[in-house]
Amino acid sequence: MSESAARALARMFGRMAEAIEAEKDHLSELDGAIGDGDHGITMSLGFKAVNKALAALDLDTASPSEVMQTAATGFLDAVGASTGPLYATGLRRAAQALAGRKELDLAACRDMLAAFSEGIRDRGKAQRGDKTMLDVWLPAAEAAATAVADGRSKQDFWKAVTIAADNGAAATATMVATKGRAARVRERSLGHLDPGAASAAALVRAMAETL
Amino acid sequence: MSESAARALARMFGRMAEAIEAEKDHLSELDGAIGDGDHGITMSLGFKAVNKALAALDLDTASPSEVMQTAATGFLDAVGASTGPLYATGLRRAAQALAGRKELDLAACRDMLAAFSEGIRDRGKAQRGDKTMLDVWLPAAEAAATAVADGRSKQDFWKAVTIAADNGAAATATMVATKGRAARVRERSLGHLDPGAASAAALVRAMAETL
Amino acid sequence: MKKLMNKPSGFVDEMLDGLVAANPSLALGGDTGRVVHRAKPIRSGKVGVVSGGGSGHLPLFTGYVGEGLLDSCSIGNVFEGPTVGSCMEAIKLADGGKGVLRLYGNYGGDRMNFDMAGEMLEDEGIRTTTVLGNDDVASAGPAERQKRRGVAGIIYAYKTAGALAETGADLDAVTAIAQKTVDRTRTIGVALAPCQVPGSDKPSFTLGENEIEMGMGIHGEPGIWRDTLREADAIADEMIERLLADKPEGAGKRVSILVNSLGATPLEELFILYRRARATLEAAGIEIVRPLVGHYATSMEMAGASISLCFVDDEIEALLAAPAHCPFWTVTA
Amino acid sequence: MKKLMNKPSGFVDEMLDGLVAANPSLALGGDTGRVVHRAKPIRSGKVGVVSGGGSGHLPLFTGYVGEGLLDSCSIGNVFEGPTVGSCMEAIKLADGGKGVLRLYGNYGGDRMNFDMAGEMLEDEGIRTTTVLGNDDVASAGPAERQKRRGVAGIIYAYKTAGALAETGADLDAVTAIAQKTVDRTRTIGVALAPCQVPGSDKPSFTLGENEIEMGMGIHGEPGIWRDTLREADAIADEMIERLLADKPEGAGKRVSILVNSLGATPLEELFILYRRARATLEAAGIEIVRPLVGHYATSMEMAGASISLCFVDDEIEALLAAPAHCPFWTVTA
Ligand SMILES: Nc1ncnc2c1ncn2[C@@H]1O[C@H](COP(=O)(O)OP(=O)(O)O)[C@@H](O)[C@H]1O
Ligand SMILES: Nc1ncnc2c1ncn2[C@@H]1O[C@H](COP(=O)(O)OP(=O)(O)O)[C@@H](O)[C@H]1O
Ligand SMILES: [Mg+2]
Ligand SMILES: [Mg+2]
Ligand SMILES: [Mg+2]
Ligand SMILES: [Mg+2]
Repeated sequence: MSESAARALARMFGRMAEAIEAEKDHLSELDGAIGDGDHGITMSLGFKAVNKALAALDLDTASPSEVMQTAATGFLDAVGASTGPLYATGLRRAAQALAGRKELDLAACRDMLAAFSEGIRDRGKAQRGDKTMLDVWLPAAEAAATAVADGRSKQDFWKAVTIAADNGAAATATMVATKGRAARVRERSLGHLDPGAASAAALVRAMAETL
Repeated sequence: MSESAARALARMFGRMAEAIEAEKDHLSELDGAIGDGDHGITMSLGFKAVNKALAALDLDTASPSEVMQTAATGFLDAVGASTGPLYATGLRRAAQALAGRKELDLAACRDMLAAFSEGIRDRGKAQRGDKTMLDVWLPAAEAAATAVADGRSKQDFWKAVTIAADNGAAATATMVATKGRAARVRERSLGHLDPGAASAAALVRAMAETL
Repeated sequence: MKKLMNKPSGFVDEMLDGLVAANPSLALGGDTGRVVHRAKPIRSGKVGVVSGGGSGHLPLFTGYVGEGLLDSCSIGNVFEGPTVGSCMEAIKLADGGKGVLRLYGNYGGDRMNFDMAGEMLEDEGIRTTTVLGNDDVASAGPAERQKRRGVAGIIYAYKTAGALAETGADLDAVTAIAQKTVDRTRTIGVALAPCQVPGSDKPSFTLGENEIEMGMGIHGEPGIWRDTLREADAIADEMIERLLADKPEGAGKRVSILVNSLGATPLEELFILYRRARATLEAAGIEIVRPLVGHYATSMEMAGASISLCFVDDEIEALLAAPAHCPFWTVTA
Repeated sequence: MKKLMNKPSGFVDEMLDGLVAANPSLALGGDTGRVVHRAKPIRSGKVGVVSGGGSGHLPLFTGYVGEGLLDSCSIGNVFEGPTVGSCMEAIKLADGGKGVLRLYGNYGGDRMNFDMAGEMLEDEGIRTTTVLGNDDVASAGPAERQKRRGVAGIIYAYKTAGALAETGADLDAVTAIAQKTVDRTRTIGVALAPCQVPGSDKPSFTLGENEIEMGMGIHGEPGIWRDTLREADAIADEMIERLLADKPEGAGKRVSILVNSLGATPLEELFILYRRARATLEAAGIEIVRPLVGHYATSMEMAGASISLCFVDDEIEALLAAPAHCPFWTVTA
């Protein structure tokens, strides 16, 4: 019997929390080089709070959109760092994109990724190349759109999306930060991976593993 | 033709300024060890000012007391450090002690030294053994009183006074400061000469050379 | 760096506890515990003026809550933006039914949080407007003024917006005066020594034994040049020159000046700077009104100073003179 | 240590220039140029209240010249007493024909200069009295209270004597209230890092990387112990304990408290100290009235803080509440 969409999303958030926990110290180290060294902590706090909020939700009756909305609120209340409003906005937009949907087919995943990345862009007013998490989320969403347009299989869809995400994260090492805390060190950010991009790539992999 | 008492005092202050100038750096060094390192500067400023004030005085008509009073005012206006009110008070008292006198005989010198040292004591509320200039001025005044009582010659008088002054200055190295800035370092003042005592001994020698 | 504190994690909350305990005109509010507001509830019909930002800048931001100034303030961790939740709570506590001005410094984190809070409160029917402090001339050229960081000069906008709001003016008028004040205010800072974020194991930046940095931001953002220390008069001259070179449109011949300590720099040095700045301005035919010299916007124990000029017009000058009272700034009629 | 200054020899005079230029209620007076007095001449028939001391402690001493506080103040070089000449000028400028209270800290240099000035002015027919601030409990035991140094707590006596003088009280009454206030005030300081006298090539003292000194004086005079830094609550507890152990005769259950920065220590840390001090006092059944937290008596960029308790009675409490206005302390009715 196939899992409900709400349960699948909840499992995805569980996997995301695990992935972040595994990367926690590494993320804070990356942030220490060009920011304030807390990115592992803020992400960990955020995804723990998301899962705590979801634990209180009745997944048998909740819609995918409600799961997303609950995750958004949980993240927002827990995280004061820049990632708080960024991810909370992404999650709220994803909730809107999923409104009325019962299934998480590839079109839904595409729309969810698109809404998510646009939410982050609208909130943070950053663009591709600014050396932020957007350098992961925007190419990932594009890859998803292309994969659906090209009629790819589920496996190929997620492969394309994770490759785009990983490439995007790696590319941030060649960029000069102009948004967020890392913008303060300007040129000195060159050669360093953006911590928000690194965590975003880990989140995309957690999605691919669970959806 | 013997010099007038007023001229003798003026010459004494001239010699004092020279003696201080010669010791200036040494005095500041002594002060640097247990105080704020400016004693050479404050004494130099003070005695330059005294001589400047005296230069404006008509020594043909001025009394010894007037010379002392002029010196007191000159010193006071120039010196803000502790030595300002201490020496100015000493000089004012000396002026009072010389009031009405025309000659600087040994009795006058004895009274002058007594008034001078008492003025410093009254102003600073210090006692012998507190590691200050008083450890020079008080024994010097006592030696003067004894020498006059014993009917000593002028030469023996000044010899006794300078020996008492030099011994007093040397003894300050064995004392712990309890007055003035050096009191802040308490026990750490042990082993160091008191700068104010060192300069006082130099002043006594200048007196002996000129009176 | 030695600090009088307990666990770093308690730094902000304990500081806020002490601040409101020592100042009965202030209260801590909200479920987040990160909102400082006037102890007296807002007068119905008064426009609210809200600010907020990271901790570590006292008296900024929370210290300016008071009569004729701010109604409330949301506070983040040291050098971090306030959360969306605390921004929402601050806005609600400043809502007297006539809308709320969000008046805070131009930093990405603060903007994201305040913007999101504003959007979420629209649903609850609270009208809000935004004015961003962007007075730091060192942080971008005149053509990119909208990108500049907000620093000490924002207190001029607190004062004018706060004073106008007390008169019963509407939200558009209060927003307009805040915007005009920001548009007419310029600041530049110079850093001598860094501070350290509680819990961090290194200072916010490093400077050589005898080195200073002109134009450094209040979180250690890079400035214009870094070089050996020079005399105060030369530093004041350069700062005033840079401020006058960036004179706003419509600027007249009257300014208010704020000579501000970044934290460790004592009043003595501020007055030495002020003395020269004043002489230079007067030589340029500019008259000073209502000078301010002291600790107005700091970075904890950072050493250095900033100079702000507010190029007043009659309206701004009158509002600066209006009575005001908060724990760190009192203007009597 | 980096300072925003020009030639060290100009430090004090340039600072004073800036101070009076920024504060039109103050004026520089006397031939010495080292007297700050109220710009408005003293009201005839009012008792004058004069203070003075070395520079480097702003707002102390000159910053407290103002309505309901001091009439004038003589200023020495950094950490040096004011000259006899400036003390005489300060007293003369505060003479309204009813006599002048000399109210300053118990330091040898200051005493010698003020005493001599007083004696010299007797000839001119100006009656003066003396009250010495000696609030620093770390500087001598209770039996030798007369030997104690005067530190931040003296501002309580400025406030009560200044307020009483404004009412037209006579010199004996003004002297008595100043003495009572001093007798009921206790202070202790803790130092974290030194300052440096302008022109000197070394700091006023040295402390290890992680070392603090309890009870250190404001010029670096030795304190009670030197040890590694501990948590703020533990430090506040010890300070309050030492102050309460030295409670003055007649002390009741109400105190005013002053948590003061020695210079570089920021407001954040002061509020953390205040929070704990308040809780401890309340636990001991002591009520706080009119708390003061900020920079009231500093040693330039020295890091550290002091806590003062003024054990008020009804008279002192009422005088602390009286209106007062100087550049650094405003009390409104
Ligand atoms: N305006 C923005 N738009 C998109 N992402 C941003 C923006 N500002 C910051 N970020 C992302 O946030 C990450 C830092 O997150 P985090 O360390 O949790 O927050 P903070 O910088 O507040 O400590 C950066 O690496 C970057 O990817
Ligand atoms: N109360 C006092 N009585 C007598 N002499 C004193 C007293 N206080 C200080 N002195 C003397 O003054 C000397 C220091 O003088 P100086 O360096 O010129 O002044 P300051 O300490 O103000 O810098 C000391 O070495 C000591 O001899
Ligand atoms: Mg971070
Ligand atoms: Mg952070
Ligand atoms: Mg000296
Ligand atoms: Mg000296």
